[in-house]
Order: sequence, then C-alpha cells, then structure tokens
Amino acid sequence: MKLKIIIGSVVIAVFVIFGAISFMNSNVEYTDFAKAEKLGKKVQVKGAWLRNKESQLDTKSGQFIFYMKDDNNKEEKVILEGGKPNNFEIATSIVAKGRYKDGAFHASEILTKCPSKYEGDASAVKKTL
Amino acid sequence: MKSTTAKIGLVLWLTLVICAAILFPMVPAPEKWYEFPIIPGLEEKARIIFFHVPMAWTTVVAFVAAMIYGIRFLMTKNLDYDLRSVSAAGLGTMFCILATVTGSLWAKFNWGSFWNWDPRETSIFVLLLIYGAYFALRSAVDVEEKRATLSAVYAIIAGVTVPFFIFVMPRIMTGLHPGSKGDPQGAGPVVQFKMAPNMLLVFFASLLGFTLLYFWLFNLKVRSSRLELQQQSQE
Amino acid sequence: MKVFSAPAIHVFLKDSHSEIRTRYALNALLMFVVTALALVLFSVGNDVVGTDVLSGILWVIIFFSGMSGLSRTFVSEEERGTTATLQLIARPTSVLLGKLFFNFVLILSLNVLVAVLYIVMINRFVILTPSIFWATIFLGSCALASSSTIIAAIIAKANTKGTLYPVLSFPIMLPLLLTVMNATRLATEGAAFSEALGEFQILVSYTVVVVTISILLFGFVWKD
Amino acid sequence: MNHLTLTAGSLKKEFNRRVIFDSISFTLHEGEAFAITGRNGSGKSTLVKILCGLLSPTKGTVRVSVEGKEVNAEILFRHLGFVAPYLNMYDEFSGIENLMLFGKIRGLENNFAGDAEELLRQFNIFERRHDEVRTYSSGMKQRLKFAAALLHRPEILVMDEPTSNLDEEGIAAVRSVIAEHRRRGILIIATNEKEDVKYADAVLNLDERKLR
Repeated sequence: MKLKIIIGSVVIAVFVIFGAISFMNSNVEYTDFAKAEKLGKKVQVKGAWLRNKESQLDTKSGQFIFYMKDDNNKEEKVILEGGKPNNFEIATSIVAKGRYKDGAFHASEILTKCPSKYEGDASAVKKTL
Repeated sequence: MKSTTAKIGLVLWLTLVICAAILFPMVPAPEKWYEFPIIPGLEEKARIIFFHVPMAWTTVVAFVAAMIYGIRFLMTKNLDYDLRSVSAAGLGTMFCILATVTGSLWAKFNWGSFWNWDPRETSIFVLLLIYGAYFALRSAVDVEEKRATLSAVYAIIAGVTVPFFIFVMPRIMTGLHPGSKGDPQGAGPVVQFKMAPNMLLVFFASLLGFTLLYFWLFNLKVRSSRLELQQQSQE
Repeated sequence: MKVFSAPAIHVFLKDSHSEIRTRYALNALLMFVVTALALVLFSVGNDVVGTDVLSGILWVIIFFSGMSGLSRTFVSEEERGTTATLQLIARPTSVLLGKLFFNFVLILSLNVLVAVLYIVMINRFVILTPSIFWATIFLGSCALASSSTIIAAIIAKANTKGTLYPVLSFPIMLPLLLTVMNATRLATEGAAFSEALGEFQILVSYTVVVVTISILLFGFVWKD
Repeated sequence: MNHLTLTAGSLKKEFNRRVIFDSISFTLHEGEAFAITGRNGSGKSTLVKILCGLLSPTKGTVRVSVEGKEVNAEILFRHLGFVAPYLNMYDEFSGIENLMLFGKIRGLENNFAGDAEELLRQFNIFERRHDEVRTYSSGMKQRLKFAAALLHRPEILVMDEPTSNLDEEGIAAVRSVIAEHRRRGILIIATNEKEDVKYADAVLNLDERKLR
C-alpha cells in the first residue's frame, strides 16, 4: 500500500513536470513580418496600425482587413478572423497572433495595447495558482 | 496563536500594514522612505495590491490546507481532520469571494469592465467553482463518514488538476494583469516581483499578516465547530 | 500481471455486454448528440461563424453529451444494487480499470460520430490538418474518460446524482477542454503537426496524472 | 490445526457519529459456525459487511489468515462467499450468464462451467438457467445468490438472513449447505431464525453485546 502511494506520487510529479515543459516552450514566438513570412508557423508580431491605409470589415466572410507596420517598418496586409478588436482605435500599439499565408498575415487574434492597460506596476502576484 | 500577546501583535501588525498601504503618499519621484513611486495608468489604484493579492494568496493556502487535511482524514479516518478540512475550505471560499469582488471592482475602474477573462481572473473563477463543487458534493451526502471521504477525494483530484491550469491558461488567453506588459511571460499566473523596495516590503508584510490572520480564523472556526458538535451530542 | 489485468477486461466485457442489452447510456448519448447538433445547425443557420467559435461549440457538444452518458457506469451499478456484488468478486483497481476502458470506448465512438457529423453538416468547419484533428479526438477521449470515470464513481455515492455531475466535473475538465479546443483550432488553421505537440503533451500528462490519482483514491470511494 | 482463522479485533462502527456497536472481538477457526443475532437495527448487517470487507470499520480490524498466511484485505474476496438480501445479481443477464461472469471476473482458473451447472442443479434453478434474472421470483434469486457465493469454493461463507424468501425445499438446500460448509471452513450467519442459530458453535447477540 505504501509502495503504491510512493510510485503513484512519483508518476504524478513526473507527468506534471512533463506537462509543464510544454508550457515552457509553447509560447508563441515574437518576431517580425520578414521572419513570419519565412517560418510560416504561428507567431506574434508587434507593430502599429497604419491609419492612413484602408481598413475594412468584410461582413460576408466575417473578416477584418487592415494594414500594419512592424517594428522594422515593414508593412503587411493583415486579415483577422472576426470583427474589429476592442479599443482598436485608441491602441498605441498592437500585437497580431497568427501565421503568414498567401501574401497576407492571417491573424487569429489581435491584442491591443492601451496605455491604461499595460503600464502597470509590474508586480501583481494575483495568485500563485 | 494561543497567547493573547500573539493576537494583539497580529492586530497591531495588520493595523500598521493597512495604514501604510493606504496613507503612504504616491509621488512621481520618491525621495523619502515612505513615499511610493507613482505608476502611470494605475496611480492610487495600485494600492489594491496590498489587499487583493494577499486575499488571493490566502484562498490558495486554504485550498492546500483543505487538501492536506483531506489526505490525513483518508489515512486516519479521524473525523476531526474532516472538520478541519471543511473549516479550511469554508474560510478559503470567503477569501476567494473577497478576492474576486475586490479584483472585479478594480477591473471596472482600470480595464473598463467587471470581468475580462484574463488568465488570473479565470483561475480564480475556477478555484471558486472548485470550492462550490466541494460544498455541493458535501450537501449531497447524508452519512458523515461517507461525506468526509468523498469530499476529501474530490479535493485531492481537484488539487492535482490545478497545475494544468497554469500550463493551459497562458496558451489560450491574453493577459491584462499588471505585470503582463503584453509579453508572454507576464501572461502566466506566476509573476516576477518588480516593485519599489518599500512597496515590496509593505506587500510582503501584508502577505504575512493575511496568512497569519487566516490561521487565526481557521483555529477559531475549528474550535467553534468542535463545540457545536459537542453540544449536539449532548442534546 | 495476468491476474491483475484479466478481471479488468472481464469487467469491461460485462459492461459492454450489459450496455448492448439495456442501452442505458447509448440511447441518452445518441439523443443528446442529435438534439445538440440540430440546435447548433438551427442557430448557426447561414450566418458566418468563425472557425474558433465552431471548434469551441464542437467540444461543448461533446462535453455535455458525455455528461449525459458517462456517469451511467457507476450510477447504474448503484441503482441496481450490484455494487456490493462487484466488490465481492474483484479488486477495486480491476473495477476502476474496466470501467475506465468502457468509458473510453464509449466516449471515443461518440466523439468520432460527433466529429464526422459536425464536419459533414457544417460547411464552414474545414479541417486543414486532419492529423492534428484526429489525434486531438483520440487523446481528448482518453483525457475525458479518465476524469469522468472517477467523478462518476464519486457521484454514484451521493444523493443527487444527475445534477451534481456537471458541477463536479466542469472545474476538473476545464484545462483539458481548453486544450482540446485550442488543438482543434490549430487543426482548422492548417498548422503543422509539430505545432500541436505541446497540446498533446498536456493531454497525455493530464490523462496519466488523473488515472494515477484515481487508482490511488478509488478504493476509498468504492468501499463505503 | 489452525489452517484458517478469522479474527475480529475490537470492531467499532459509527454512522453520523452514532455508535452502532463497539469493542466487538472474536476469533473463529476452521470448522466453526458463528451466529450473529439481534433486533432489527442492531447492526447485524453492518457487522457482516465489515467482516466481508464491504464496509470499513470506524475502529478495529478484521484479519483473515489462510494456511497460516495473512490475507491482504484487497484479495479477501477470493476466500469469501457472501449471501445477503441486499446483494443483487445482474438483471439483464440469465442465471448461468451471471455465474459465468462472476467466474471470469474473479479470474478463476479451473473449468468452472461444470461447477456452475452443478450448483444450479443443487439449488433447483437449472431449468430456468437461460432466463433473464429479472424474470426470476425473489426465492429463485436467493437460490442464485447461493450458487454465486459457492462458485469459487470459498473457505469462509457469510450469510445474512439466508432463508429469507425461500420455500421449504429451498430452506432444506440451505441447511445442507450449512451442514457441509461447517465441516470444511468458517461459517458466519446473521439471523434471527432459531433453527439456524441451533447450528452455531457460538452466538453473538448484538442486543447484549457479548459472546454466549
């Protein structure tokens, strides 16, 4: 009985760590458009929305299309699956998560960085959970 | 926490911490030891960290306590451990609700809505669900011994699945919490301590104070539950 | 090993045989799947819905269909008063493993059915990487079966069995549901198989951890 | 000649902190029959369930040793046969299917199909062996339970109200089982039937809480 508990605990610990490893190297890589084009896999690109270029919401296909400039000033067409993100207008910078495909960056998610949201005290340990 | 001195000490400690947390001024360029740096975008709202975070921490401590007493019950079949397990979980639920409410009020003012499904909001929501399920299960079993066994087993199973939230959450959601800075590291539930040294000190003092307060309350709850039981058996 | 595993297999065979005769779980499961799919089709209609939402809905259907059927394994023993009978002929671990395997087969066939119907009926749900999708269905079934079995064992001993099941299982299953939804999304985005490895790693370790803890704790639940 | 012993060491059981019984101790050896009596609600069934390992006691232990070696509680069921009104068979299977199922799940190695048929004959339900158990009368179900309990030739036979629901002929069959089993193993009967108590070497009356 004792032995069973010890073996069980070891197995649980090992596999929790095994799961945790996937967390460590799973974060979607931060990169720029040039590299995204080359890799073709899911990445995050930080940049700014080009307000002077056209942006439109295609209600038929449910896509939001706009142009974005990354930190190396490379411009790219971004196609977002879904509507216009929240706070898109007031965002100082945006992060697009997605992959490069057929001449455009297909984003599955857009994070908007608003001044009030992110410049925090960089400290909240909300919980250790 | 048996002697009166310890109790008075804790009360004094918490009073000092709360005073410091509320009264210390926030200035753009701190010079004196008691001045906190002002954080753009948060300003006075940053003070929540001294209360909200320790509460959230305490619910986690309570959950671990409930789980450990559950394990000890299963090993000994002594119903007193079950009583401690419930007491721990009951207080944990209270702190969990407090942390959720304070956090969500703060979110309304800082992020514009009460609830944003940020990873840490989601994890506290899940913890609330686990506590809820724990008590729902308890109320559905009549025989005390069986109730104790089943709820202990449930607490342990919930406990081993909790680490998976830590791995899963940041993959799915984006973080809003201060500390996230939009970087993937900060989106996780575990956060680095980047704080002014005096804030850090008050913060840890508060963490310690809340933890001790929890154990004091826990002690009281266990003793009152035991008395209730005694009274019931005498009737 | 022979003594250890043979009884579990016979517990599984007994349950399958019994299920074929009585259709306790099967009928409920099938009806639920059909109803839920029909409702989704009605509400989606010709509207354009993102694949994100669609892969979410798929697992919502699977989760709730599972709810209606998976708890039967232990609840039916308790209702028929055969729990003590089974306790007297097999070790707790054999019973657990037999029931676990039964639930796994049940949920896997349900998932394959739901997935096929879903792909056929909803045109916008296109799987670009079938390898990820089917691996998710398989590993997701393992993970769902593992947690639903031990929760079912707990529920069977409580008074209000039906309503309690979703309440107890949701917080336990949430990490796995989020993972399978994410993996399904990867499959619809056309990700390479290697991109989903992290998700699979989580599903595998979740299954192993839950099964191990179930083996350790099942004895306490099984014997009053 | 202590090949087989069953020792109950200061057993105590509580439900909702109410004591059902306390400090029950006894030792049984091969060839002994033991009766447990007491009013309804005195804890007969509870004690019997604890002896079989179906319930865990609040305090105390049940130790069984076969051929001098102590049996692990997890595999006690291999040495034990149990008959009780609250022990149900699988309704959707026939009588013979139930027996075959039990043999397989138990992992019996010898060819038990013959034994199963023999037992069905012994309890006079052989004719209906292919009918589903749900169609059986309560007496027939009770007979099937005896067949199931004896299939693996247990050393210890525990019976709770063995003659309930049985007719004259059934009772006679049970009596012959009792007579035969007390020669080769340990027999425990929880009953209030004076006829059954007569066979016992020792009687535990739970109303008086002592061995007589």
